[in-house]
Amino acid sequence: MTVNVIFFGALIDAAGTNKTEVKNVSDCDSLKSKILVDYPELNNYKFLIALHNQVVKDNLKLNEGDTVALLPPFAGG
Amino acid sequence: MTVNVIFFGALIDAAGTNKTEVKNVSDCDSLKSKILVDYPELNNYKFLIALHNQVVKDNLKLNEGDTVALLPPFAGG
Amino acid sequence: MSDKKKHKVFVNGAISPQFIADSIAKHSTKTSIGAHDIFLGQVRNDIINGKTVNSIEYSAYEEMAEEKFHEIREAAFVKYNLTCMHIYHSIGSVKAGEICLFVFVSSSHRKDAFDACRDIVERIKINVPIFGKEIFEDDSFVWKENTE
Amino acid sequence: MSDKKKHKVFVNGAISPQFIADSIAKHSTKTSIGAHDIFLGQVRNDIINGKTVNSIEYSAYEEMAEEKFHEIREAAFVKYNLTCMHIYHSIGSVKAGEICLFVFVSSSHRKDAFDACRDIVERIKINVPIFGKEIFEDDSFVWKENTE
Repeated sequence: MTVNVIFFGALIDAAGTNKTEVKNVSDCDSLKSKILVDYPELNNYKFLIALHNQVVKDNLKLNEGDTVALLPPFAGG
Repeated sequence: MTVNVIFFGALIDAAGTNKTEVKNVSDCDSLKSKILVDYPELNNYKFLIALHNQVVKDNLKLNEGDTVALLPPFAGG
Repeated sequence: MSDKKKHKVFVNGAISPQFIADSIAKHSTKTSIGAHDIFLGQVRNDIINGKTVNSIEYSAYEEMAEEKFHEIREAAFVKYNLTCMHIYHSIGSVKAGEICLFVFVSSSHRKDAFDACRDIVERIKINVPIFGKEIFEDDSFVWKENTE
Repeated sequence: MSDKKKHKVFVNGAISPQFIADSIAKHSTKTSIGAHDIFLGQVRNDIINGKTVNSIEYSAYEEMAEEKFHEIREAAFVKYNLTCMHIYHSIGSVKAGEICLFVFVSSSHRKDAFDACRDIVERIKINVPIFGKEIFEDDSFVWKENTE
């Protein structure tokens, strides 16, 4: 199973890319752990995870083709 | 002693003039009584009295040449 | 009395959107500003006893009104952390749909602008001797009274 | 999804005073409006570690941001008695002194406009995934974070 991951703002600088694919993760917590291994610099950043345009608080299950966004602190306004 | 009285808004319509002079009144209460005798239509209107650009709440003494304003309800904004 | 006293509040007739745009544009050089709150009062075509308001004819005890505006202004600068503030109010005829009040408050952070703008508008409604004749389509009228 | 969804929030670069004037002018035909509250966010030339901010480069997760703006908009129409509401936010570069956020709320009476405008601005700050790179005179930068 493949999940798309997209980065924004400071996280693009930290990850060195604005997107990646992650395989063999079934939920948000395991995705997050894998991302932090693949992009260790992200350990120094605050971020939220969003799925289907909503911030994820619980450990939601992920499905094939889902896009997960990693969002640094907001600065709108 | 003469005091100037000025009317505004609806009170001009009610009094039929925008100003008058009142003689022989020494304080705001006696001025008000005299005005209501001279312009009985004003008994049907709500108004405040202002002296030196401030609304008068107490029965202030009046001096020669003072101008007292009769102010109907405000509608600014 | 401070220079601020000289700021003229009353404008003849409606306040135009262009006047508002020009006021906003003038603030681009004040780069410590982070937040503007602008309140605009617009004349409503209220229906009163079956008749529709076409316009409001504003009059004022101008000398006292200018002093009250000045007091409101000074009190706001004491109470809130503001960069600048402008108040304009129409005198004379303003048609329904046109703007009769323009309160423009600027500060570094939004809280001051929001708090001050609202406070100023409330004080104007309560304390400034401005009178309004609501004129109907058939030229009859009633005298407006602030209640909201 | 309602037609309101189609309202485009993001504008490229700064929001001009003329754009704001044109928005205000369009409301003169809505004669049940008595009060407008307009919030403008302006880019400050903050000094951070001795360096002065020249501009902010805004980016966003646009798809999610548009959905969040839509949610904020719908919630405000449910909660307050509003005639209309418009939200515009810059994307891309906005210089210090220029306007990056324009929230425009109109209602019959001032209470709804004031309450709604402030509520909307707070929700935008908290809920909309917009990111800002504060760029200094020497082209170095820091990432901005809403705190106020």
